[in-house]
Amino acid sequence: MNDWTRDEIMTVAAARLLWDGCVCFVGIGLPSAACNLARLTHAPDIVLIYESGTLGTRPDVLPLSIGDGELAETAACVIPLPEVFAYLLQAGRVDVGFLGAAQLDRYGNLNSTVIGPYDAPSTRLPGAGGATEIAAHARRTFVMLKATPRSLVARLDFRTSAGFLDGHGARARTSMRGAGPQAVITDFGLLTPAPDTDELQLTALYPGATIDDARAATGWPLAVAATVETLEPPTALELDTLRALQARTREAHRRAVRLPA
Amino acid sequence: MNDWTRDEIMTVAAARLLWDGCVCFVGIGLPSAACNLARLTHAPDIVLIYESGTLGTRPDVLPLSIGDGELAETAACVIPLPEVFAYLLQAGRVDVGFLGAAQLDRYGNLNSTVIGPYDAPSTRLPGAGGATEIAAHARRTFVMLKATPRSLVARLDFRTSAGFLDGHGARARTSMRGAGPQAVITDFGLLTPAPDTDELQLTALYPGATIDDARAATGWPLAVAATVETLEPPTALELDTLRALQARTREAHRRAVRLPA
Amino acid sequence: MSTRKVVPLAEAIATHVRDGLCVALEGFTHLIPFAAGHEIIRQRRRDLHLVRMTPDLVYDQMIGMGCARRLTFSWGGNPGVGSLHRLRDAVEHSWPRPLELDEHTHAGVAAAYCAGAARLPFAMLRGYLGTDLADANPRVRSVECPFTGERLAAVPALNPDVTILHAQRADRSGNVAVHGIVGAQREAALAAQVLIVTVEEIVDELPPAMNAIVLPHWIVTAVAHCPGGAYPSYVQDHYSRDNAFYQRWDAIARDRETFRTWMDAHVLGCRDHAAFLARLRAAA
Amino acid sequence: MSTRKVVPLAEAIATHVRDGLCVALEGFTHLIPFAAGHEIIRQRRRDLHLVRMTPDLVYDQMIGMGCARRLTFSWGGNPGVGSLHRLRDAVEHSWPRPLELDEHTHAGVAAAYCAGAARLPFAMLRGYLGTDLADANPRVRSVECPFTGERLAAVPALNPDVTILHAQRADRSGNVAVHGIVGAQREAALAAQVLIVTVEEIVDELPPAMNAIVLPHWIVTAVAHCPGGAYPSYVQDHYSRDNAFYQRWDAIARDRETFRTWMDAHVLGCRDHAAFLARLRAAA
Repeated sequence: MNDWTRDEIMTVAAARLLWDGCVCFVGIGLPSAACNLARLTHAPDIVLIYESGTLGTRPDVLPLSIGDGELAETAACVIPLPEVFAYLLQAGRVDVGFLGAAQLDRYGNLNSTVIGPYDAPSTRLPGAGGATEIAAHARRTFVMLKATPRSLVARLDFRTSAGFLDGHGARARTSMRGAGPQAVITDFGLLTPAPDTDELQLTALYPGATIDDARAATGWPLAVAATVETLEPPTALELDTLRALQARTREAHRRAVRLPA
Repeated sequence: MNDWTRDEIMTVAAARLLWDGCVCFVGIGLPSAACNLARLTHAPDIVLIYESGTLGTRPDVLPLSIGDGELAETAACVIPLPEVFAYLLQAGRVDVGFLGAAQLDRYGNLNSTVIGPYDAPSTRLPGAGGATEIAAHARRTFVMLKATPRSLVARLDFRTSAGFLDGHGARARTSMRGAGPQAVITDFGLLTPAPDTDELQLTALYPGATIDDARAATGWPLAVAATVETLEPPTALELDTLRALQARTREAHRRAVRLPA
Repeated sequence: MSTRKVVPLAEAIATHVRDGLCVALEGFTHLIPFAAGHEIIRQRRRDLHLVRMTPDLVYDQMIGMGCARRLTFSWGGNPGVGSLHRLRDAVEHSWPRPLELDEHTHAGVAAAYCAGAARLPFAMLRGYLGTDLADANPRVRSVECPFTGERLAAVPALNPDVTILHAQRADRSGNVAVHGIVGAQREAALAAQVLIVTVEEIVDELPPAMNAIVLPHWIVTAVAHCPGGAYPSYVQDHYSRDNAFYQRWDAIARDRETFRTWMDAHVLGCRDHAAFLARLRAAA
Repeated sequence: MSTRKVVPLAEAIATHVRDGLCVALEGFTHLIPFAAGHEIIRQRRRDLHLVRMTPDLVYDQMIGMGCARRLTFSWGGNPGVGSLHRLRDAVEHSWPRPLELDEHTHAGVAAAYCAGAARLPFAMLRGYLGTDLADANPRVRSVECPFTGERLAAVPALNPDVTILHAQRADRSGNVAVHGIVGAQREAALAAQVLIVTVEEIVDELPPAMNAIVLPHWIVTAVAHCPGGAYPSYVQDHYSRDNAFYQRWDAIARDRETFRTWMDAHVLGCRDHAAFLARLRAAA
């Protein structure tokens, strides 16, 4: 029995992929936790950008929304949203973009738009938001999502964000400048693209997870790298820092807001 | 003998064309004097925009340059220059634009680029600056220039800014939304476009100026309106206000600047 | 003349927001004009074309109350919580009426507002690449660079008939000052035919700040004094986002009945935003 | 690592401004980087493609000293005074060498910087209408709106190899804060491959200001401490524009000999900008 949760090890695994000083386009949820864990541990000078226009923000608690006041108050500066997308993301100034989705396919393409046909969906999802252009323009992307045969699928219902398209260099032949998804952080371990085919393959497992766990959670025949690394378990520092951050966050979000008079 | 100078009556005549609350795109020189005279007399709520991005500025002295600190310090706000041209001027939010030039033709087209051929000019002039888009997008423009047969010409050496093009509705058939030059303020009086042909004709004279003065100063056979109004001479208030403004300005520009240490 | 710019919110909505118009209530997480949205619901506007990057709770409420015919948007969730159930019900089951979607990405809507503000007919971006979005939306096309021949995505400019914002303060002549997270508020404001701004305070003079974000009075059509007008979103330096309410909304909106009951009690049943806030305070 | 961002001006110019590059010294009347321009002259750079909306005295000096091969600009006068005589001499008589002109309007250059900052290949605007400018410059073309069919002017994006700005202050990690008239400084900075900023002061911490104009350290290549670096233009809240010098320049630059003599004494003859200012103070 591990002394960490699935969310915790996913967050730690993602944080370890970040380096000090990297310019990181952060999403809400696990990516936000991972980026701030990195900032509070090995990457104190990481530059966190939230699409709300808060640059170089250093939140003390995790935001619930992408635009919490905490982000503006602790930012180096706040700029208009159109500039975030045109002058920073599209301009190629973002090193790492984080993505999540409802569905992922073997080439790292993502669906966050609909389950079922677009015009008559069984489930209407939130949609693209910033994801489509993060996927295209960030120098590299990391995808975080929980693995089930319904999320890691053989075929997307809708392609909201481009990974490697149909693989085999298809992405490199487009005008997209970002390198695409370099890692998928999921709850058994990491998937990374194979050099020639661009197909995602299992390259690392969390302690205690098995290749069979991975295969069982994947909706396509999962390719497995020749050597599959087993990741180091979260350190005490990583777990303590993350849990303290989460505790501060729960406390802050529980605090009753004084209604404006 | 008049008790006012040519510059003074041109400035007063231009100021009288402005109304309280109008949004005015100001150029340096006589237009700047005219706009601020209007603000200090009959149009206290005129909105003055200088292309440097200073909006709603209320300078105590006239700027020498379009971007003097005085303009920023007395502005309602200062915005980036690209927004001035895209979001205010191009968007059609400017009521009045002032223009000057080295050459003007009978249809109010302007040259501020070259005398002689473009590739081998006898005189290289400063060029378009903001003029071309002011001429196109301001709801109306007023042109101020001193009349000589070399400035009011039958044929421009280069068209920098569009007036009525070849006249007879030619401008109205373009995508230009502004109404074009509605008055030319020059040193004998005012020229305004004839309704049908768009050709500039003499419609008002300063006290003491004659139609012959106007014809002598114009490089094409000048059309004269059926009735030519004689403008009221500058009032004591107008002259006192303008001269006080000019005196403050001379004094300010004479003041020696402390060199930075 | 300029003093007439400050009017009651109900009057501003009655005068300018008419059935069938294209209306944008902007503000990215911060400064969302809830009071104005509620007043539009109270005045029972119909067939609106709503535009907002993130519909958020304010449009979930307006859509659920049947105000909207069409929605231009780029991300339709409850931030950090999950679905907008009323938006989903409209799209998945046409309740209370069908909703046409004009769906984009954040970058696309942002660029379309900028083009609208500049009165250009379209915006271009390196966007919608390698996705099904362009196929799903005929309003996403492409344009060729006349210098390099490269093809870029093109979207039509957004020019709302009415844009509504909430801001910290305005002066009596209608100059508006905003600070904090601004999203695409300024561009949405400049792209509009009519601009209505609700504010926390009306002041005699705005704090002088050379490069501050100011919407000058000659851009602003009407200003309404509306303290708390962005609640349950927030106003930097006035009150913070009620994250707990955003979480509670999930349960309220999940079911048609509980939604209608809540809206009847809190919006239709309240004379104005002050009454709405008073009712919530009483319940707290 | 970030501390290495603060370097002497001479080192920043020597490292980044090489012969033949496209260089933009921006700042609209305010914050014109004269110290950097003088250092480029001292280091005898040649064949530069200079970009500036308003060449102003700084480019009159660089052009007269033979640094430039090509000029992208939109208004080439001495504001409120008259001609830039060195620019005119280069265009009219190819002295000291021929100068290619890439001539635009303010709106065109501003849009081209914005496109460059967004890494789009071109910018579109409703511009150059009914004029000879488009015929005079093959880099002014047109593009058709894929929705309305309307034709708009198109200009290629501006992406200088090096943009140089002057600003009020920077911190030690290279974050730069600017206020006052900003012109197209930010867009020119974001469009560049390399960004060099000279500043009046280096501070431990920039004044906190949520919506202030900040160029973050990860956009800035090098910062040089250079008090008075914008003289004879000005720095809001530090020193004002020396309008008298702009007027005096007319006589200095009108004649090739007096120009060379002045430049030899004040620029080539001075070790750096501090020496230049000291010399002017001594003469005053």
